[in-house]
Amino acid sequence: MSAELTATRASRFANWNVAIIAITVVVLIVAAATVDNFGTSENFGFLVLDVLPIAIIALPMTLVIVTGEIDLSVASTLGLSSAVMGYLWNQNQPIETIIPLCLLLGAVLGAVNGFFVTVLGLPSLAVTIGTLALYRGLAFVVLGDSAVADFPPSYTAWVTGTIGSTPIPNVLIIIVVLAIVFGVILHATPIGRAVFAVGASEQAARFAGVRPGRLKFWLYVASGLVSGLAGVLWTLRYSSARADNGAGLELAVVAAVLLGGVSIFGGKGALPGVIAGVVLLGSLQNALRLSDVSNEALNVVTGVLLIASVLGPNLANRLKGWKQ
Amino acid sequence: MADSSPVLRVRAVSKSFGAVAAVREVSFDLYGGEAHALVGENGAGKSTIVKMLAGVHRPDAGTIELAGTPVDLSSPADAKAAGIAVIYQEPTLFPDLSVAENIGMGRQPLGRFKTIDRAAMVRQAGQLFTRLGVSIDPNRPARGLSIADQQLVEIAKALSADARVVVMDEPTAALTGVEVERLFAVARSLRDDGAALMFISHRFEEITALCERVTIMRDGRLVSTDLLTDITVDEMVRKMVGRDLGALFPKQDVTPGATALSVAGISRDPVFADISFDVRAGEIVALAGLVGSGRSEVVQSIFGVDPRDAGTVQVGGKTLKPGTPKQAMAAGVALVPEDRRQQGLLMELSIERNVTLPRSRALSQLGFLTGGRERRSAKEWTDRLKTKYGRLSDEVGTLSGGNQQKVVLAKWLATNPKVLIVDEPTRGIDVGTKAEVHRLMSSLAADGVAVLMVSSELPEVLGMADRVLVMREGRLVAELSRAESTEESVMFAATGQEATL
Amino acid sequence: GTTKSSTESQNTAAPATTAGKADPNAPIKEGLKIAYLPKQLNNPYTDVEVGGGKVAVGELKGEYKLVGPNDASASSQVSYINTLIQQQQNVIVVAANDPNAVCPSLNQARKAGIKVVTFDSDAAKTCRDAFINQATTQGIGESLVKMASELAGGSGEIAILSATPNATNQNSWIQVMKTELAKPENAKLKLVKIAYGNDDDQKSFTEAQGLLQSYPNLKVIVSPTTVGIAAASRYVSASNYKGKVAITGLGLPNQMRKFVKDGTVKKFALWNPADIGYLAAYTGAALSSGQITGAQGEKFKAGKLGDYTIGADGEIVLGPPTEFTAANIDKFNF
Amino acid sequence: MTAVGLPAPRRSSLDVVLRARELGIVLALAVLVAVTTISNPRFLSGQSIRDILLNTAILAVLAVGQAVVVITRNIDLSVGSVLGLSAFTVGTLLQNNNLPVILALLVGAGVGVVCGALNGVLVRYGNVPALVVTLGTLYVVRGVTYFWAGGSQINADELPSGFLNFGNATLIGIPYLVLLAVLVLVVTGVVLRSYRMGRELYAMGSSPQAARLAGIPVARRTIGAFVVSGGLAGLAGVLFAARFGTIDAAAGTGYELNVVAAVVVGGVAVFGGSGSVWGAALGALLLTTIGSALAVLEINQFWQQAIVGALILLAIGADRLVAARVAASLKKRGSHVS
Ligand SMILES: Nc1ncnc2c1ncn2[C@@H]1O[C@H](COP(=O)(O)OP(=O)(O)OP(=O)(O)O)[C@@H](O)[C@H]1O
Ligand SMILES: Nc1ncnc2c1ncn2[C@@H]1O[C@H](COP(=O)(O)OP(=O)(O)OP(=O)(O)O)[C@@H](O)[C@H]1O
Ligand SMILES: [Mg+2]
Ligand SMILES: [Mg+2]
Repeated sequence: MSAELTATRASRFANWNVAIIAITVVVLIVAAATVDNFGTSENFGFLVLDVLPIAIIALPMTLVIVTGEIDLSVASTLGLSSAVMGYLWNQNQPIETIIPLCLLLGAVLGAVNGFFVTVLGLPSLAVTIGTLALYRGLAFVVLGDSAVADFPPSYTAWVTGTIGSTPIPNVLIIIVVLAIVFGVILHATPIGRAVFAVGASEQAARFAGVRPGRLKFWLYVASGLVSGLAGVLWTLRYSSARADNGAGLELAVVAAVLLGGVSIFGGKGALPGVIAGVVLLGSLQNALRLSDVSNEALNVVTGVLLIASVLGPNLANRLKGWKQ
Repeated sequence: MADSSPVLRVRAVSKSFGAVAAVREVSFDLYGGEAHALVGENGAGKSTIVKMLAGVHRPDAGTIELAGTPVDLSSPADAKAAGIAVIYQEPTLFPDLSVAENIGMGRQPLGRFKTIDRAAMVRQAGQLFTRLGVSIDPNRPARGLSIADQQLVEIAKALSADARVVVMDEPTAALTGVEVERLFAVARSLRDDGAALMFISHRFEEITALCERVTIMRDGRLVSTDLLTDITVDEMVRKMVGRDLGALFPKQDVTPGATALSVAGISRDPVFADISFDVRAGEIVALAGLVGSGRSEVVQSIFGVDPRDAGTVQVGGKTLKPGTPKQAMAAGVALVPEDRRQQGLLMELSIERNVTLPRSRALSQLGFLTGGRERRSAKEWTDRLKTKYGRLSDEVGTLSGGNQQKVVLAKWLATNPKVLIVDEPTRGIDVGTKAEVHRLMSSLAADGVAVLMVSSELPEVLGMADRVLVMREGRLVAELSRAESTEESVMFAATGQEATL
Repeated sequence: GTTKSSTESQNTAAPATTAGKADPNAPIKEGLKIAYLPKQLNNPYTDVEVGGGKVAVGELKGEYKLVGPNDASASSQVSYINTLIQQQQNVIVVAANDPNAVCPSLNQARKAGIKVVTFDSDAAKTCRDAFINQATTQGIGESLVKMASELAGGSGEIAILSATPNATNQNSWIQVMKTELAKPENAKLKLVKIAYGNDDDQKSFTEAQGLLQSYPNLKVIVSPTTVGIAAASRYVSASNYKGKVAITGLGLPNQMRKFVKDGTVKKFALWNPADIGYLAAYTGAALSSGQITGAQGEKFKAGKLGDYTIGADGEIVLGPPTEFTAANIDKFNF
Repeated sequence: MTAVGLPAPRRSSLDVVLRARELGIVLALAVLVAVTTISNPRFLSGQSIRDILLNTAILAVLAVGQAVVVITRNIDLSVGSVLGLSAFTVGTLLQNNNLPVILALLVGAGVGVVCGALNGVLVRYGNVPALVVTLGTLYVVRGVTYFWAGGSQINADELPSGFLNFGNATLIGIPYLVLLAVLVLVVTGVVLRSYRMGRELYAMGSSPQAARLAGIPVARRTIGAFVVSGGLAGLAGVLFAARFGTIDAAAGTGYELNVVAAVVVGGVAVFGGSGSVWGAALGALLLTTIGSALAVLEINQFWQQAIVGALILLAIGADRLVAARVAASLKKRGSHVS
């Protein structure tokens, strides 16, 4: 039973990873050809800025989901990081200290998740729903209802700006660097091998000398750290620190990761697919908006894609099975 | 006693899993009022037959007839409805539900408005336990029951079904002699009430004690069906194995070297206590005992995947910290665990990843893995063990059981261990592979590796070991030299009573 | 390092200067693309506002467009502004969800030659060309306090049920209300709490409920937002508090008619929201055609509404709010 | 080893554990109410209790449905969106149409049943994990509602007064909404506890593999659980419409996490097989009461969410502790074999 299943699962997975990249490329080409102003360099900049938070948070999220866990608190971590940034700025702290502090805060928040999940052994879905509420609540406690603006223009301009006179947005550097870092860790280091091993079977990984608890703990720290960074970037991009920044982003991130072919049960996934998933969602949204299709359509498209990303390969397999 | 017409007829059924032909054209009949044994080596296809009778698997070919009419058992519900009760090899309880509910599931006594009559349900469970002569609280949850108790609940479940056909897949594997006797008493009364029993066991004394007829399988095929009065145990074994047993254990003689592994007074409450022994380089030491005697826990604790409360473990003179497999691995210990599917392999990952996982750090260059070295190393070791596979990137779950076991062995032999611990190294693998594994262990020992082998198969223990350590209820009760160890002496030590064989 | 105070000194040094000179006689261009970006879609008040805009754009022979997020967040608005820039609109009429967060994008739009008119909720002054103010902040604040005082009979506890905690317009009215309440003639009125319903019907409903529970002696709830006043009225009309607690504030006559008729609400106020959208379109068109630049003192004609003069900081005030009571409510339909 | 008589009938340890779980919530609730009442006696006034119960009613109905799904080791994230669609459907239907309330309830539940069946079929026959399916339908259903609503809103004055009265009217002092929620709770609770069908849901969540071997119709039950969750979400949509009177396409946005939180706080294990709808409903009541109490206690409303979050962590942490205790005690009592 399982032998049959697994045989097809391997190929199905590989197929989907290629398919999602192909679909993304096709969508980009079609959009550039048919949607006015989609292909402009300026729009490229907007597109990159729009997907920035999802893109970077999806990277550690991929690793977390590959180990079979989940982190729903990322958007709240982003919000708390943003709120603390605003608070400290109001306290007249130098931005040069605030930013590292916010990153540190993100890491600590991640460590709290990691503690609950790995040390206490609680289910990550429940834990991170709890911290989702807790961190968002703390963000409101820190900053209340106010919004902090007027961050230093040199910083805000960098986030919204482009490299020199090229049309390449500065933040693309961050995305690319992080993508390479996480991609290499996941696919070309012993840590990455351990991540897949833990996701495939925690017990068997332990029998091979991997320490699943420690690994997951650090992945949660990484997830928190990157979410903290996303909070900083969000704040600088909108030049507005608010407690509700990024609310609801967690589901979009999870959707992008799953769309990228990562199995919610762990053990399977590849970063290129996830990046394609992020780009696909972002560019669809952008193109639909430019063609005056309402936001609603995107909701429907996202949901359908998400289900289709798992259902499609399943059905194809079943059809193949019938033919045989 | 036995009716003249069979209650259930299995007619030329076959079942394949991918490339593995688990059952090939097997036919036999079960008669009411008769206990029918099904024997065969590990992987012969016995459980597959059981699962076809239970509606879990559908035969690829062949039919199953109940009271003369062919039936299509396409789901466990169908089998249940047809009056077939099954005790599976692995207990299948609902850990969150109470024992009484586990027994009553789907057949709960109903009260007013078709609500479940809990009191009656608990009473029924209690009555069943009384009949089996065990004291399990019907109200407690199934979670936390010992394997033996779980098996007893399974038996109670099958009893409660009042079935025409009762199929028991190794129900006694986890039971002690007294409980086996009780089970047999109940089984006999079922039989005398006219039910057809099918009984699977690796213990011939049980088969001769309970059954009237025996069907022997080998490599998925039917060898013969005989009346037990017409066949001796020796004949059964020969038919099962298909060759002389001696060839299976190619033990080479070696002179043991220095002490490689030294275990002193390790304990873990409540599983084992005060275990001390040494294994020297070049030696094969077997750890024998009944299932559940705590052998696996001991070796897992030595390797560090399980904690321990007290005691020290030294490898090559170096003391290992408890609870750190990594350190044990660094010191040259390798553990081939007993449960291949759960502990030994990552079924959904590729062969290559599985083989190289414990060495991913060693194979990396500057901390990076590009895949080439892993692939080469994986290829080298799988080839060395003559593993049959399509591509190295195939999921390991697609391999046959024997080849999976080879992958586990390759995974650990590649770490170049000084101390090799193998827990049930030949469980679920076919005859040919078994011999290969034994040859391999033998030659490793000859090369100076210290081998500690946990095995429930007596012939394997007797055939391979230089020394036999016997455990009973978590304690080391005997140490027998190769000369001293016989089936009788080992069984005596393991059970604490005269062996009935 | 760079701190808030060091940045502030830099910031204040760089006011946005509007280039070019106004030509009061320039003709209004035809075919102007005027896009409305309210705080969020699905809000009846917003619908009335942009409805007026649509009429005006029609009169101006322009192209009307309405976009907006489903959640009242600044980040989604920014994405829409970016899209509008790409689509090369001529005028963006926007109600900012966060005065600062939308700023960089609005300035990017202005750099691309798009005129930015804010309405309903202003953006920072440096990133828009004109702001259509429904009424002077002072006027609204005063009239809210006046109504509350009348309903409370001059003394007692009052509470405010506002929109989101950082809604610019609500906050400035509340500021004025506080100053008014500090005056000796209002000394007996006590503001006990400001609650926020986030312009979400259900949240406002629950908040109203919380207010009444916490303050048993509450006499008046003042809700300076149409969502809040409707929700609060609906709660009170069906509860034991009906007749004991008065509701007032800013509301839409169509939404409030039921509660005025059943006596829950005696009096509330509002300007004509459709006129705001209408005036915004004309202002945008005038800006885009070069008639005005947004500087103080410039004059232009806004269709049926007549002549308007730009005030300080590019503010254009629509006019005084209307008070609605059982006597006059049937004359209004919006 | 000798034969033993029937074990003396005594309180089942399982029941004690379950009861202990719910007892914890009841205790927390009692403390909360006591503290709040001491600081402001009006917290226990009739109107106040009525309001809390009314607010709980909708969340509780959703939580009951969610609990049924979670017990089978699945999850339904689409409930908020389904609630929105149902509320808008009913609102549109009733807009200036005086239909009987019962019809509205049926239509709303019907909308939910369709959504739930879709979820169930995708999970079961599409072999897609429930989290993925329902995250997908969360988006799709919300999108469909927005499409349909097109930015319009249905106001209280467009709804028949009979329907709105249903949202506020009471029977012997208890609001209809609350009665309906209690009815849903009791029926679901009894089915789960005392009917074969209900026990099979627990069995499926406890061990999916064993459930298959036990001949439980897993497909039918899975779909059934999603249909119940969907149907109750649909019903909650009608209650929402009746209670709040104003409906737009955004109704119920973000509810899913609240509902899951209520279920988790209520002691339903996210890995299925244990917990009860009573617990889930209590969880909903506790979360709602916290909200009201914080308002009354004059605690900054900004703390509210943080407290809810901390409470969820506390609840699952405590649950784990209790479970570990029970496991240890069961082990000690041990098998009779050794
Ligand atoms: N679900 C499955 N998928 C793939 N192969 C299977 C599956 N189940 C059994 N097999 C293979 O079928 C063969 C027969 O297995 P089966 O479990 O019937 O053996 P058995 O006689 O019961 O052995 P044992 O004595 O160990 O219980 C083995 O080679 C096994 O690996
Ligand atoms: N889940 C469990 N709960 C309670 N007791 C358990 C559990 N698993 C194992 N045990 C007990 O631990 C003891 C040792 O089991 P262990 O598996 O180590 O035995 P073993 O000698 O290795 O037998 P096997 O041949 O099954 O490997 C037994 O008494 C067993 O009943
Ligand atoms: Mg078997
Ligand atoms: Mg063992």
